[in-house]
Amino acid sequence: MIQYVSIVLMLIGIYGLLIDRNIIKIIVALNIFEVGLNIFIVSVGFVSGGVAPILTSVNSNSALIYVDPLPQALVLTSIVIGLGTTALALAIARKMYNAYNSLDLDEIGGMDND
Amino acid sequence: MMYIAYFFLILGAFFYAIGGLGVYRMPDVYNRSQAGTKATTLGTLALLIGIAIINPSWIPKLLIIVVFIAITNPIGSSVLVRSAYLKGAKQYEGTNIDELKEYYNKEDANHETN
Amino acid sequence: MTNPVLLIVVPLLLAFLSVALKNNKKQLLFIAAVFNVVGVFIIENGSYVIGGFRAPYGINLNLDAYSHLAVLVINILFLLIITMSNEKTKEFSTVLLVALAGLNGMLLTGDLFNLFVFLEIVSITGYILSTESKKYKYSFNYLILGTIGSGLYLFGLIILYAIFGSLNMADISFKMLSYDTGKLVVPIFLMFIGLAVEAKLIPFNGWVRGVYGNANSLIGSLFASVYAGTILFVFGRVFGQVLVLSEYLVAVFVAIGVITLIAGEVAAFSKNKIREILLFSSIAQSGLVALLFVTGLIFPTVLQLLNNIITKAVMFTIAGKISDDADTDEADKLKGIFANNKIIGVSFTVSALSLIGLPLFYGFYSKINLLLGLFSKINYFVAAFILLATIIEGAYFIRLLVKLWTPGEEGKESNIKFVTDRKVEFDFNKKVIAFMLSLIILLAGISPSLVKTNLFAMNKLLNEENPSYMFELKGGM
Amino acid sequence: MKKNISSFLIIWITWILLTGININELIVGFIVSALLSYVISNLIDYEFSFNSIPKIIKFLVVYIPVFLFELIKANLDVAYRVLSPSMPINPGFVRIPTKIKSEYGRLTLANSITLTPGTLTVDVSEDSVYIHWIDVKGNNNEDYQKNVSASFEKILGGIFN
Amino acid sequence: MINTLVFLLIGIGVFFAFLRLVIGPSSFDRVLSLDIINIIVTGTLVFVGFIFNNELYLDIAIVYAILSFIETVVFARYLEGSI
Amino acid sequence: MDFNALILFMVFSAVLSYLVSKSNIKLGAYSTILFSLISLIILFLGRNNIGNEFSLLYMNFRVTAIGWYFSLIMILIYSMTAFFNPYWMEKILYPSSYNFLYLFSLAATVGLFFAADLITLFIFWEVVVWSSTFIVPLGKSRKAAVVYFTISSIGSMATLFAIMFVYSKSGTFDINEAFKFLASEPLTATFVFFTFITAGLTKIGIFPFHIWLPLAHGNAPHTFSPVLSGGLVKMGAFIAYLSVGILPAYKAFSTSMTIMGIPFQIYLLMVLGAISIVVGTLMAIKQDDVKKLIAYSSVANGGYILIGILMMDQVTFAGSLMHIFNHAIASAAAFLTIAAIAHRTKTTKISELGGMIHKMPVSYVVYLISIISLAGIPPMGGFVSKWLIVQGLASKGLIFIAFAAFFGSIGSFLYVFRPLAGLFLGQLAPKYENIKPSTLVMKIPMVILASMSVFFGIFPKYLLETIGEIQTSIGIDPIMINGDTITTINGVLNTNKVAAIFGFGFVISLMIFLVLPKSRKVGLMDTYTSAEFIYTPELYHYANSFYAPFERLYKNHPSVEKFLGKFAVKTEELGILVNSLFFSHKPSVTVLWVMAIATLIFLGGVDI
Amino acid sequence: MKRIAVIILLGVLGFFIFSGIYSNEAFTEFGNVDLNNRVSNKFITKSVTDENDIVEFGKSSNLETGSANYVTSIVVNYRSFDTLGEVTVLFISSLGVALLLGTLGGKLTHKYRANFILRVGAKTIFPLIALTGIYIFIHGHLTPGGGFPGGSMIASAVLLLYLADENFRAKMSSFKLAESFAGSLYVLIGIFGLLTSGYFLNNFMNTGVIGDLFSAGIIPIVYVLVGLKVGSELTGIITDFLKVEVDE
Ligand code: NA
Ligand code: NA
Repeated sequence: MIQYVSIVLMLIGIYGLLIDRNIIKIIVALNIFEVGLNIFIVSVGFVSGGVAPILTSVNSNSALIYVDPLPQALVLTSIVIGLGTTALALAIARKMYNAYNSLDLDEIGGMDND
Repeated sequence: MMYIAYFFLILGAFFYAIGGLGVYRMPDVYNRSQAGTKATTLGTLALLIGIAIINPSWIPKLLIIVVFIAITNPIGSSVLVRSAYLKGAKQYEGTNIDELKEYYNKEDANHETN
Repeated sequence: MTNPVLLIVVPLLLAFLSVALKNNKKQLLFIAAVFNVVGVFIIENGSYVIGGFRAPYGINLNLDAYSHLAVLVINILFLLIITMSNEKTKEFSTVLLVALAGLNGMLLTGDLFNLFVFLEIVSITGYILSTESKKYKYSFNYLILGTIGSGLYLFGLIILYAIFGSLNMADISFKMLSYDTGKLVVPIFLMFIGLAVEAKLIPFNGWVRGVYGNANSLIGSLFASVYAGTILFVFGRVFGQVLVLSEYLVAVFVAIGVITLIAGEVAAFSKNKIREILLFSSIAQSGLVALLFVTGLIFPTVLQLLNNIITKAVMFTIAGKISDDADTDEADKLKGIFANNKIIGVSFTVSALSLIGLPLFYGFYSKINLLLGLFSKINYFVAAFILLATIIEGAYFIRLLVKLWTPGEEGKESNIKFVTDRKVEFDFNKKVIAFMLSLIILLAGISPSLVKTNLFAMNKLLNEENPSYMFELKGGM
Repeated sequence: MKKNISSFLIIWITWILLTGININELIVGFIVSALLSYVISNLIDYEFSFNSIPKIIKFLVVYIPVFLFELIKANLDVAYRVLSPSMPINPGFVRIPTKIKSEYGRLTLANSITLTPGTLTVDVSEDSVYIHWIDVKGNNNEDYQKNVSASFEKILGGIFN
Repeated sequence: MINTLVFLLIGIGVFFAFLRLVIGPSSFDRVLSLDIINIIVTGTLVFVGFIFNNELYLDIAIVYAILSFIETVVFARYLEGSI
Repeated sequence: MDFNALILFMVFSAVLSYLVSKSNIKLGAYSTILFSLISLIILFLGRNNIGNEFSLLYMNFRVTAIGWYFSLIMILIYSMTAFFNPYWMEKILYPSSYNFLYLFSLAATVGLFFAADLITLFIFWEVVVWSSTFIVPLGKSRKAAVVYFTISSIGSMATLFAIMFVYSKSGTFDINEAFKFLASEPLTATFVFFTFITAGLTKIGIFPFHIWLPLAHGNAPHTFSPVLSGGLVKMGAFIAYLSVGILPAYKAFSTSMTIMGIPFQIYLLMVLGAISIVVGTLMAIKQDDVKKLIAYSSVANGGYILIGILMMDQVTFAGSLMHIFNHAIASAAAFLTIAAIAHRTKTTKISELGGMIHKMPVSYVVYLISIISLAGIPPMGGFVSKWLIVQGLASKGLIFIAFAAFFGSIGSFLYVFRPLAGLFLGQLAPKYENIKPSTLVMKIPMVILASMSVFFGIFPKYLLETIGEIQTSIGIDPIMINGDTITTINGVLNTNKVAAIFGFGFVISLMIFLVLPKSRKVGLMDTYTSAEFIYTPELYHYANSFYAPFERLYKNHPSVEKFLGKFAVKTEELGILVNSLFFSHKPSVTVLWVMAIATLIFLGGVDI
Repeated sequence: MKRIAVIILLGVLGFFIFSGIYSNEAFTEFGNVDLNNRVSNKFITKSVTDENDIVEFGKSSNLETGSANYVTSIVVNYRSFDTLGEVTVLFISSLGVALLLGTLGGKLTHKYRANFILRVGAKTIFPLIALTGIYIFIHGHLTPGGGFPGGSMIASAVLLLYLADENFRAKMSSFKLAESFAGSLYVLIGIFGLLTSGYFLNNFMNTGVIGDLFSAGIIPIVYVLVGLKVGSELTGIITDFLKVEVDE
């Protein structure tokens, strides 16, 4: 179920990319896509009945069933990378707004056409 | 002892419910904020007390959470309500007195910086 | 000290340091580039485990002859390009240091997820470098496409992980051998999209025109040469060596490659601006290289890839410098520009002729080899398409060269005094290195045995023991 | 220096609350707290005045119970208003004068007002607290103050001034 | 049993706050309801940790509380036009 | 001297010439004369090298009789034309590079003719193409260079495909070995035959590849047009020879349908040759620019040559080989006279010239001889070779082809006469009153080439003997010559008698010309109308609309140029389409493509 | 119309993605994963280089990686090279933001000055948030957390200060220095491992008893560095975004 949801979320992000002309909305759409992807990554590591992959005084040995920790590590990387690109995208968006005085890609397209 | 704990747990949850309901039912953003903030603060307090009773070893961290919520919750509401006020969010029709307006209109109040 | 990880981490260390040592950024960049060039000659082939955890559990670097050749070429070109456009490196020194680290990481890593990380690093440096032109809408486009592309790559990779339980290239490759790869169309194609965006394959490459078309001498040549080379080497690694492709996907990728090749050449044909001609030519070359890799030809593809990136390094540097100085790169406004810059003109010409694949230039050697390869695989149609592309390529490059060499109006006797009034002056670095590279192209063309003996030393690389179609020039009869 | 030490102590105590008592944690916490309090003093104008134990004790012993009582009262009030079908309200924005000078005193006052029945602090000035009041009772600011914050004002004034 | 009741009540609170989040009408209403939901979630995290007998949830709750506070402030300052 | 030394010498002479030019341009130009003449002598004296094999770098060579023959013609043309180089140095953009490319392309042609393997052949072929491509735009036209290169590329890529294909089947590049297996595989042979010969067709300028000739010949530097037309075109003939001589075409096609005994594959190309004759002739007639006119005549003559080579028999083949020589020297000489005129007048347009006979009588005579030879009119060499070709065709009953050849001969009268009248005869334009005759150095090659045309027209046996040896070397019965009488199945030609008759006629007409009274001279632009000033006196030049009624006949003729022009436009439009479809600054465009393609591919590759 | 077409396209695409994924038997249904088929299997028992049957909290000691948090053991040990890359991504992104926005010199002026409550509240709460951040990255091997969330906490604490006081300016030079120092040290630790054991980023320190603070070798050190670095970088990004254009 969660996997279906995550893929649908990715598609929603792509949908946003396809129909939005506003730069900020496109960035948001991209983030929705990434969220969907990240959920998918985590979902791939889920094990029914598995516990969070941290040894504690309660879950104290490796013989227990744990969920796959690797996708969780990967998703951490994915999130950070997404954060970095989003920051950069926003910075570019701001420069675009300064340069073209618009956030609408259709409007911007008409300017400095080369 | 357990029953006291349960009482607190249910009390906390009850105030969460009241908080949510209050946010839903109150007439304007200011009143909603009032209801939500108070109820959830107390709700958290009660809930955590309940848990602390059953699980005394958790008390230090629970204490941090409680203190933190008690400080930040009202601050957050204040900041939000002030923004709403400054932006002229709709007030309940029966709101008669407004001494804040005078304060913000005073020149030296220096709230609007540009 | 022969661990290739240093090629990645030393530039990275210097990148971090460069934030503190603001005033010596340029020197740090140069030091790193030289370090890596020296390093590529010292490192020894092998699998290098990081952190001490054996593959497939830990990440390992895979320095076989293939990646060795790749890092060799890429690092040398990187050094040459930053030296050629030395005057432009200051602002981007740290970015370039990170890029150098990332490029080496992409080439060396033996782990598909680690590849994703390095791909992102390199892409982000690309986005940043692309903003130099101040045409932000193109950078934005590049960023969005790059991100969605690598997102899809990751999506595909995670599916593979769920199926094979591993991220290690060799491990996955091995496990795929006993798997019905016909069922892996979705994950592999998703990964393909990710690399195809960066590798400039049609229709995944919408960003290329805006970004390449406005790049200056430094950034254009870096993109077209070092970045493009790296991504194609990686493409060859992933889709030519690691992933086992079903017949269906091979057909699909070859079709995409052919379409890219022809569409790229046709688009280049319709252009007048130098950088646009070059960028479409790059697109076409990417299509060519990608399809050859997918066809299973490693050796001749690498030869062709080298041809592309060495020549593009020269040509994009020159084109970028021209448009930096003359404020235009429209060939029609730059007629006869080489009359005053003969050394540069000769370098550009040699590069272009090599790219077309004319004899006496290195490109001929690679073209013959790839044709031999294709014919040995009975791939006549692809060969025919490549030759068709060569005709178009020849037409527009000759048209460009003739314009840039001969001033004056069409139909009038040329005379030197009609040279364009646009002042373009090339500095010493550019002249020397561009000329040196064109000399290498020429030498390698006249005496391919030079290339052959050197490449045969690393032949095992190419996972083809003594390729049967190797163009043995002497006694080729 | 005094400021640094007090902030250091507060931070260290917080650390201990977070980690529990353990020799390694204490050492690490000590280092962290020292560094952090140093950095904070550089980063912000950190006016710290919790520098006497009696004040803190007074705060805990006297103020907290009053506050808790008010908080419970407030919530019963909220519960009533939320659940009652007809809500008798007479909202308004009013000014409550205060004599507390300390920043932390005024902050505590403001927060306390927010958490007590029917009132919510919107802004604080040098000498007043501006609140939103669901059911305004009284005719002038002194009335308001008496109805809203008199008990807090008294205790907090004792602690912070 | 107790747990179910607790979850039920929490659910009611979140549900109505969420309704407000959806219907608004102003952005301030939405941010407010989000803030309320966040606080409820914080408490719920602690409660879940209590049920799983896993102290690690407390750390998560602390972080969550901090981030939700900052989120509220950011939204408020954004909505008033200060950033 | 060994020929590997010859090739090395030629390459180094190119480099040397470049270096000399860098210090002194004039000296560099003279060095091209010297070096090409030395090469010519070495080649001529080194005939004993025939049969030798040698290697350079990775290239393999084998000296054959026919290769030697072609090389000789090529070096002859280059060395004769080189005499003009010194006069063009200051008019050419990059004189040093010109000298280098001039000698370098010559070296490459010799390498081509001596190639022992297909790769070597292809390498030299392409080297000639690109080195000569870069000479063309040093003249007037960039477009010409592009068209020249592109059409050449079409040919060479097709040929490369054939080479690779043959290699992949036979495992060898050796020219003599590679094609052998085709003898028993008619279908494969047909494919290889057509692809391999394409480069040759483009170079000869066979319809529909002929369009580059007028462009390139017409716009190349005046000193290079002779080489292009007289020399380089002949490389195509060499490829054609390889395609029927070495590639066992007749053997492979022995089971094919035949037309008058010729396999249809070969006949098809002969038809193309015939069309080239007709098209070349027709187009030559309407040219105003002499250089273009001669270029079209080259197209027509290329048709003859191709047809002759394709026959691979005793008479026609010999005629063709002879025509290669005759056409080379005649067309080179004709272009040289144009160059000589252009050197003084700066133009090559008939409508801007006239009366040059008064200023450049030697050029006039040379031009007259050459163009007569080109047209295949007795008593010049061109007549003999064309006669042989027509004889050969007629003997095989190839009436259609023979008719085209005949048509070409008639048409050539028309195009010969036009420049003759327009350029040399008639009135001298006032602005050329004071021009000087061509220099002595220029006269040398012109006179030598013209003399050769006459000499081999009267005494063809010296040439035909060599050709006979070539025929013997490749297993064809040599042509029969007895003194100055050539005997074919259908007829006998005694060139001496023919020459005597024409000589007699010439003397008679000269006497009539001298005896009869001359008309009064009026200045060429001395044109008055009733008190109105004429703004465009050129229109009143009598050479204007010389063949007006004729030109009207094919005003809207279908043309390959137009077709290719449209093709180029379509390619450009396709490029623009590619651009607008795929390259947008909006990510949505690309993402849409990605998703659509992905959907399509999953549709085909995912099991549901 | 366009929207409907896009939705249909994506619907079809989604359908094929589902089919394409789930047609693989090896792609088990959600939750039915058998870790024995995955490399993670050995991460759980910490037996990539050692052989362990079972790892017990508070008992097992000197394991190949001492982190009680399995995710952390992957992030900072088994796949620490990824993490170095991840740090680099953030580093380069913040650098990019600085290159783009750093030229903007103006200071953000809040439209409304922060009210008293926020001003004082932020100062009060700041140390707590920062401390929590530090706590998180120091305990990354014991609790869910680590360098990245810890660093983000620190940066968000700074953000709070920005929101509360328009006169507040983070001393970017110090942050830059911290960033540079932390990054360089991370690499140098890796190189130290390479020099001592032949493996880059080798965990060259002893690992104690699993569950102790000092139990994970270089993990806490790396996480402190990562935390500092991430904190500085995010602070830099925030600072750059709060700049405004100066009219020229
Ligand atoms: Na990317
Ligand atoms: Na790229």
